[in-house]
Amino acid sequence: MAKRPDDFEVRRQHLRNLTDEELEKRFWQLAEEIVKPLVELAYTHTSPAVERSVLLRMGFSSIEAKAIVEGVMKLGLLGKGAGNVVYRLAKKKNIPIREAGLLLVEGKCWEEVPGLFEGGASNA
Amino acid sequence: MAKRPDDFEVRRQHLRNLTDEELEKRFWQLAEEIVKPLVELAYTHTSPAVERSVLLRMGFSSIEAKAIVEGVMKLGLLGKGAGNVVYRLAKKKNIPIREAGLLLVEGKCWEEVPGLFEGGASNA
Amino acid sequence: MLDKNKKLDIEEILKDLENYRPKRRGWHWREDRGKQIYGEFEYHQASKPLKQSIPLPAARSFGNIDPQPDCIITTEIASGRFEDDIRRMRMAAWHGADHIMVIRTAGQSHFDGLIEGTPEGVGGVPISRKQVRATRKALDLIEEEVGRPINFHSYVSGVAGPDIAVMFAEEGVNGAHQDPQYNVLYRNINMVRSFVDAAVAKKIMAWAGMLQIDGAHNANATAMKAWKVMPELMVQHAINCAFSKAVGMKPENIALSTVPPTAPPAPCLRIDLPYAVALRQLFKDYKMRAQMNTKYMESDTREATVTHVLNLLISRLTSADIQSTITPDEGRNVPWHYYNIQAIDTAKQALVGMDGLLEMVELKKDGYLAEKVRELKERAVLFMEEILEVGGYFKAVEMGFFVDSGMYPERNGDGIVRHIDGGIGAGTVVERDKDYMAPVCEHFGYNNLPEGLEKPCDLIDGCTFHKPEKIVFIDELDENDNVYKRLKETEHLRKSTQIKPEVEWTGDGIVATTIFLPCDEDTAEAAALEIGKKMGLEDVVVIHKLSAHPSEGTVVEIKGRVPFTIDISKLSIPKKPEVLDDDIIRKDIERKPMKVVAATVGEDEHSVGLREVIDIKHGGIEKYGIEVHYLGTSCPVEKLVDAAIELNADAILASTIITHNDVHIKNMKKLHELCIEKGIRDRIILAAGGTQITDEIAKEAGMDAGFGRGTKGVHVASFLVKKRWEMEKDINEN
Amino acid sequence: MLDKNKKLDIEEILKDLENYRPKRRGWHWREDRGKQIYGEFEYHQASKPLKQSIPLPAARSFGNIDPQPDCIITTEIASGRFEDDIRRMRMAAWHGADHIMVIRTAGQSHFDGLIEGTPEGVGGVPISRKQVRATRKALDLIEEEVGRPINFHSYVSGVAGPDIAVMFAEEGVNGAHQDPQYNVLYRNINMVRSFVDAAVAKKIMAWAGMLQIDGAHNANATAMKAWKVMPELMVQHAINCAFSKAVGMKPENIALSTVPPTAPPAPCLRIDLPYAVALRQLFKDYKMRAQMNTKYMESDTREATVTHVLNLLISRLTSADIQSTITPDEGRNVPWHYYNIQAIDTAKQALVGMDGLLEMVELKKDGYLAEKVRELKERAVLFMEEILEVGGYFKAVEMGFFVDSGMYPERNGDGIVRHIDGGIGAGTVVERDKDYMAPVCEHFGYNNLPEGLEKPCDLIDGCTFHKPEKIVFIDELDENDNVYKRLKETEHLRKSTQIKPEVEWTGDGIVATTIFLPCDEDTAEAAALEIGKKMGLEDVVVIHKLSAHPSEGTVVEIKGRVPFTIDISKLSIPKKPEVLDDDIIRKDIERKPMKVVAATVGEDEHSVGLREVIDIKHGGIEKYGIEVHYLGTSCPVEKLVDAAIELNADAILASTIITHNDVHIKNMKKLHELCIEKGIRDRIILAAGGTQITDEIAKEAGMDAGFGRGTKGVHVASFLVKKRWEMEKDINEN
Repeated sequence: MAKRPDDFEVRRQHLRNLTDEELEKRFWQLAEEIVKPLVELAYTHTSPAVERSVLLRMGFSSIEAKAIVEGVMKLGLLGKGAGNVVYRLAKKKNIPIREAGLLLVEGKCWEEVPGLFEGGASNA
Repeated sequence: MAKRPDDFEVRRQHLRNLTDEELEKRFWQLAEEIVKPLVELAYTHTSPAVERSVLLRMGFSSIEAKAIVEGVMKLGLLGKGAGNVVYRLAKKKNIPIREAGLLLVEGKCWEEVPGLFEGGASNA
Repeated sequence: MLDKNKKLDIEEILKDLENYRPKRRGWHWREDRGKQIYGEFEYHQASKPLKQSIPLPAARSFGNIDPQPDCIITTEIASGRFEDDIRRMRMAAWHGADHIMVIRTAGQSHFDGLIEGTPEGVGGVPISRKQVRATRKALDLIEEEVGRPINFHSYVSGVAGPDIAVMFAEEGVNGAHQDPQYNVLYRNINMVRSFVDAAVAKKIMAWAGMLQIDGAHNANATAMKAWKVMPELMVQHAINCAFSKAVGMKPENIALSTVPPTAPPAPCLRIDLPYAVALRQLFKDYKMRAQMNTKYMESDTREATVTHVLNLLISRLTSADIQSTITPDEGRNVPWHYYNIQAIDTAKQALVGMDGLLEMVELKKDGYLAEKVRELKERAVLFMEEILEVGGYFKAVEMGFFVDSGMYPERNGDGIVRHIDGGIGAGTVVERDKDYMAPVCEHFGYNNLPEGLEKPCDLIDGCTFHKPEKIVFIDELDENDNVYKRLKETEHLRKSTQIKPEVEWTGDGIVATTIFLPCDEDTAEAAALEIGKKMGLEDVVVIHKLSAHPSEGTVVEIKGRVPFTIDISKLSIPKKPEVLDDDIIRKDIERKPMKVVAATVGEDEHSVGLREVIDIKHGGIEKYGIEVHYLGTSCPVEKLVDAAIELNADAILASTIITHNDVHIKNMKKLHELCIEKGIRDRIILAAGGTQITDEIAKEAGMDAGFGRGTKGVHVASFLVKKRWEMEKDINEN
Repeated sequence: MLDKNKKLDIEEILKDLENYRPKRRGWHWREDRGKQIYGEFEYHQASKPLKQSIPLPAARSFGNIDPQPDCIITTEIASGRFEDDIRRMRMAAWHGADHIMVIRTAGQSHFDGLIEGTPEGVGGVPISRKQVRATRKALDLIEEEVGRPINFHSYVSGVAGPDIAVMFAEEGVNGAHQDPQYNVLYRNINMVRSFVDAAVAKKIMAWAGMLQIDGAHNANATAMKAWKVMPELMVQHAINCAFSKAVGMKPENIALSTVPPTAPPAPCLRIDLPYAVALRQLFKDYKMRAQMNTKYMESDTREATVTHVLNLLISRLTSADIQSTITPDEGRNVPWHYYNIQAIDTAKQALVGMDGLLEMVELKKDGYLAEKVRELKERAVLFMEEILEVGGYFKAVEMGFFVDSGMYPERNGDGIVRHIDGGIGAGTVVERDKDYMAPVCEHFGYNNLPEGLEKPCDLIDGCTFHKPEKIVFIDELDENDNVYKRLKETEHLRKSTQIKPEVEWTGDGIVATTIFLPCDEDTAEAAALEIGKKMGLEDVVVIHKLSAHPSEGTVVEIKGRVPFTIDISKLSIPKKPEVLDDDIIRKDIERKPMKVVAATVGEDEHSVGLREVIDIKHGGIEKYGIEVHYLGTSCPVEKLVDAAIELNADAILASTIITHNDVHIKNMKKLHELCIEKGIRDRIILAAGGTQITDEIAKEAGMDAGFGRGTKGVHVASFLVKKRWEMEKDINEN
């Protein structure tokens, strides 16, 4: 930002007549306004770390989770959810979740993955 | 002093209605009352240290002052003032003060000292 | 249950770790906060006593009370080796810390995933599952030992925030720093990634009941003039609070990390107090983690301590839910064991000393303070207005709004600039598709789950939050860099009678020496290094120096390693006096009365120690029926002996503290010789006491016994009775 | 005028002492008290700056300001050898002390007369004329050096009070303790004698404009529970104030010696503050000498420091005309040089930090504080009422009214009892006869002087107060125990290139070592002694220990003597970088522009040091026209080198502070090697900086230079220019 002298007295004119309560209310309103788009962004997006955290919660180790997420990313399917990939593979092959994930960790079955989401697989 | 429980609440009854100012005034009145006889005592008495301090101020060393005061005490003349003794000796012999004192330090002329205060020597 | 007389057995902690589950989850505040009675004092800002603890040294004069303040006390520990840190945590807990914050190894925030195993850390500890679990397991034992739950805390940030949050939730970590702004500004992690990750991490933390601390205080440490960023700090706090709340955290689990920005010689209270007040007013629904100033710390631990007490004054003049501590050696090295203890003791001491301060003083409602508070708030509001004006948070960061060294709205043009498509992890965030799904609980954001589920993880027969047995534990990945290897290296110290000094790690051998040299700084520094070498120290380094005067002298502190170990089995440790049973003493005095004369000898007016040993009220020897004639202070030795003869006393107790030119020794010798001279030495017991007296010193000086610091009536009474038995036996035999 | 780079020449001070006269008489308060500007801060409770001084370490971050508080700061010095104390006074003055209090040797108060010569003292210094004159002479020089008058202070008590008062008045001593009650209660001097002597002494002190401090604080140190004697202390203060005023002292020259009676873990503010407020209300016409608590000091200097800051808080919440300091090592030994400095720095730091506190907070007018204040006053009034009831002060002392451990009117029966015809000097007081006469000035009491004198000493042609040439100076009385003999013994250290550590006396050789041992207290103590011996120390003694945990560890501090000296002529003292003239640097950059890339490397967010070296605002290298490309914090070494290549930079400046596992060294080596690898090493200058960097370390790691703490832009710019010259020369030659 460019240098600027302290023009507080000029800038504060619209605040000077606020009561303390009004000022505090304004403070929080502004804060909420600033974070609103950030919360929205987080709500609608995901990341490798987010997906790893899903896999961890599904009972995979960090090493396994990392391998699966990397595979999913390679296929451009992170937007489906890495946990979703494992879940669908398990369903499709009718094997336990962990078994399905480990197949992927071992580099197996990746060719089947894209198909999991074709043909209206959504909301399966 | 004998042991005594904290009877503050009982004792303070006569103080409780005093204003802070009155209480402080009382505090200082009591203090002055306590020290009054002590000041009086000091006004009317002397001590070896007091007399040495006189001799120091008259230009004697601490060793000289000590010797003179001890001699004066031996003669029971401390109540005259050790400085007074030296002063009168000097006057009597018409020698400088310091010379007179040193004579005493050397153990000389002590026999003349009692005489300095006989025969209405007071207020000489 | 731990035995306080036995060290933590690290191997035992590591055993069967794969099956260990933490005892509890969530944050724990101190219990019974408010009024507490400790000893003869009432405290108004205290909490429940500890079951076992180490009181402040001065507690000796107050019945060894150890009042615990109302707020949590934090200590930060992370030497790079968790197995050493665990021991330090135990020490910290005994001194009153119940929030242990573990710093991560340098660079961990750029590690895309979890670290596993137990590699050695640099500038901190690798926060791996194994390390966390072992630490939590040890803390579960330690909290039982001291009788108060201990909060374990680390960092949920970097490019693996959500991963770490899950692991922390699983492993019973109780609190964590989480603030996406920290990633952005100080770790150069892509900002989009940071906020996306943060939402998920925070949701998980919320489920685990973790307390969250934000990262705003870092702006203090980074800004050139820390007091200029106060308006910005309030904005950073607000952004993290509002964001956290929006993703599901309860305000009472959200803490602000706040630091008094200045330190003396600045007139710091005048700057720091308005800021502290403004924060407490604006953020009244949130918790305050009051941190101590680090920004202006030099190598002088005294100076740091004084500044920290002034920080604690701010806490007491406003409020603190958590009082964090900074070790006073942080300006010179990675904290050492005993400086953690010092920092904790300083917090405890100052907080307890200022107990109830606001009952006596109040903050002025008008004038300078109120005006400054208002001004800070307005500046913060203006800051946020401009963020929105320029197009929101990301735009503001791109324009370098943050950590500018001007006091907003003043701008100095030196803020930290980050770009939306820059930084670590840029381009890794993707939009969730319509059919995005995550079959786990506590997941934040869009989740296209099938309808009718009770909870998401029913889809997969339970996630680790509901079926912790599903957690996969990785032991070690690196066969060279791990805790077993390190333990092997110190086995000779841990499992033998050999010991070595340490400050961070078992057997590191470091000691510190303070040397005053009557010369200028440069010469003193060189001379001190030379002295260290001559003392046999290795790797001697100057860690502090302070000029007393440009030519008259300089104090230098050096550290170095001792190259040897000490065999404790070969040390002659003075035996603790064996104490007789109270009843036995009493009966023996009934059998045959005992009379004692006592005084402080020489020019010594310090009678407290002696009076405590005598006085019935203090459990002194009078309580056993021993008749004591106390002759007062500065008593000539002759008088003491004369009184003993006159009263036909059985013993003389002489107290002395002045050590100058060994006056205490001369007095003891004189006492002994005078008793010989007067012909009573063979029938009188002579004992001396004082802070500088030991049994050895006293006996050498002719006494029958000597008593040092910490002596109680029972020690002296036991000695008197036993010594009389001995003398009776001698008489009977002769 | 002293040269700050030369030590005080004690022989020079002693020379011609018989003819030395002090420069001034009377007490000196600090000047220009109130508002002061230091650097960019305004202070409201400060005073005139010193001409030369040593600021607090943290001043480094604030333009090296050294704000002086409004109140006098006291330090107590008395090692037994005044010739060593004088050097310590100079150090103390440079740190901000302007009240030097000299403790008397043990037993001097029972010495009936003046001590002469310069014998060595025990527990203090013999207050002889020679010692006083030499000290005042040195202080006269030192006060000129620092630019502020220094008050010299000792004791007018014992059985030679009037003698000492005269000598002090003659020798320019500026302040003294004088309180007959002290003699009576703690020195067992006959009470009649004490009051008679005191009146004369006080009158003389009044003439000399000396500030008087009373002795009430001793009741704190003596009473078992110091907070119980608060009402009595107020009575003692009142008696000495009223007595002093009655014999002719001005209230503004009468100071109360007041100490906060408690310390943590007691809730000390709640006890100490009401007491402090009550005193300031009752004694508003008098001065407050705020002393620090000594009563509850243990061997822990950290604990003492924290308690003292709380004491300073009391001073700032009420007032202090004189802030006395207690060295934090007083609980373990006779104070050492550097602990005097520590205590002074603590006072200065805390007072400046709390500057203007009462502008922001106020004492509550109602409730607990006000009630306690009132209660204390009433208790004191009741105490005095009972003194009068029983027949006055002497009777009260005979009945043991004083230093009873009950809070008056509670009585515990353990007060100090003295009899009117008992004690030292009993029976020596005689009534002045009608013809009593003392032909000197400023004599208190009945004096049968001839009428018509202008002043009493006209009778004898002037007393020493008017003709100081009459003062008789005694040099030495003891041919073995004197300063010349002692100086002879240390001549080899003072007049050669040999130096030795010291803490009290030239060449005492004492150093202190802090050792943490992973074991219980008893073992640790024995092991620490053993370690001290193995380090070659002699007379090793444990001076402090603190348990970190009953079995996990103990910190032990030992002291011992090093048996060797260091020849400073053989030390390799890193040369101060020779700095080029600003103009020369600027011209050389004009001649040929210079481009530099800079960053903190590794995982280091601490950029302040580097930014100060760069920034034009801080006198950094930019001000010479050097073009700096700052790459920020935590910069990878690769990035730094790439940027240097891209920009064709002349130099790389890398800053690093983390020392853990020698990361800083690894990073420097990496930088050097990468430059070789990329083929630019021979044409690029590499420099590293950081708190743990030295030129030596950096060069070993492949840099061209290293810069440590305290580096300024001019140092780096000078190096860069000179190095470029060198490289140009090399190129020309090849």
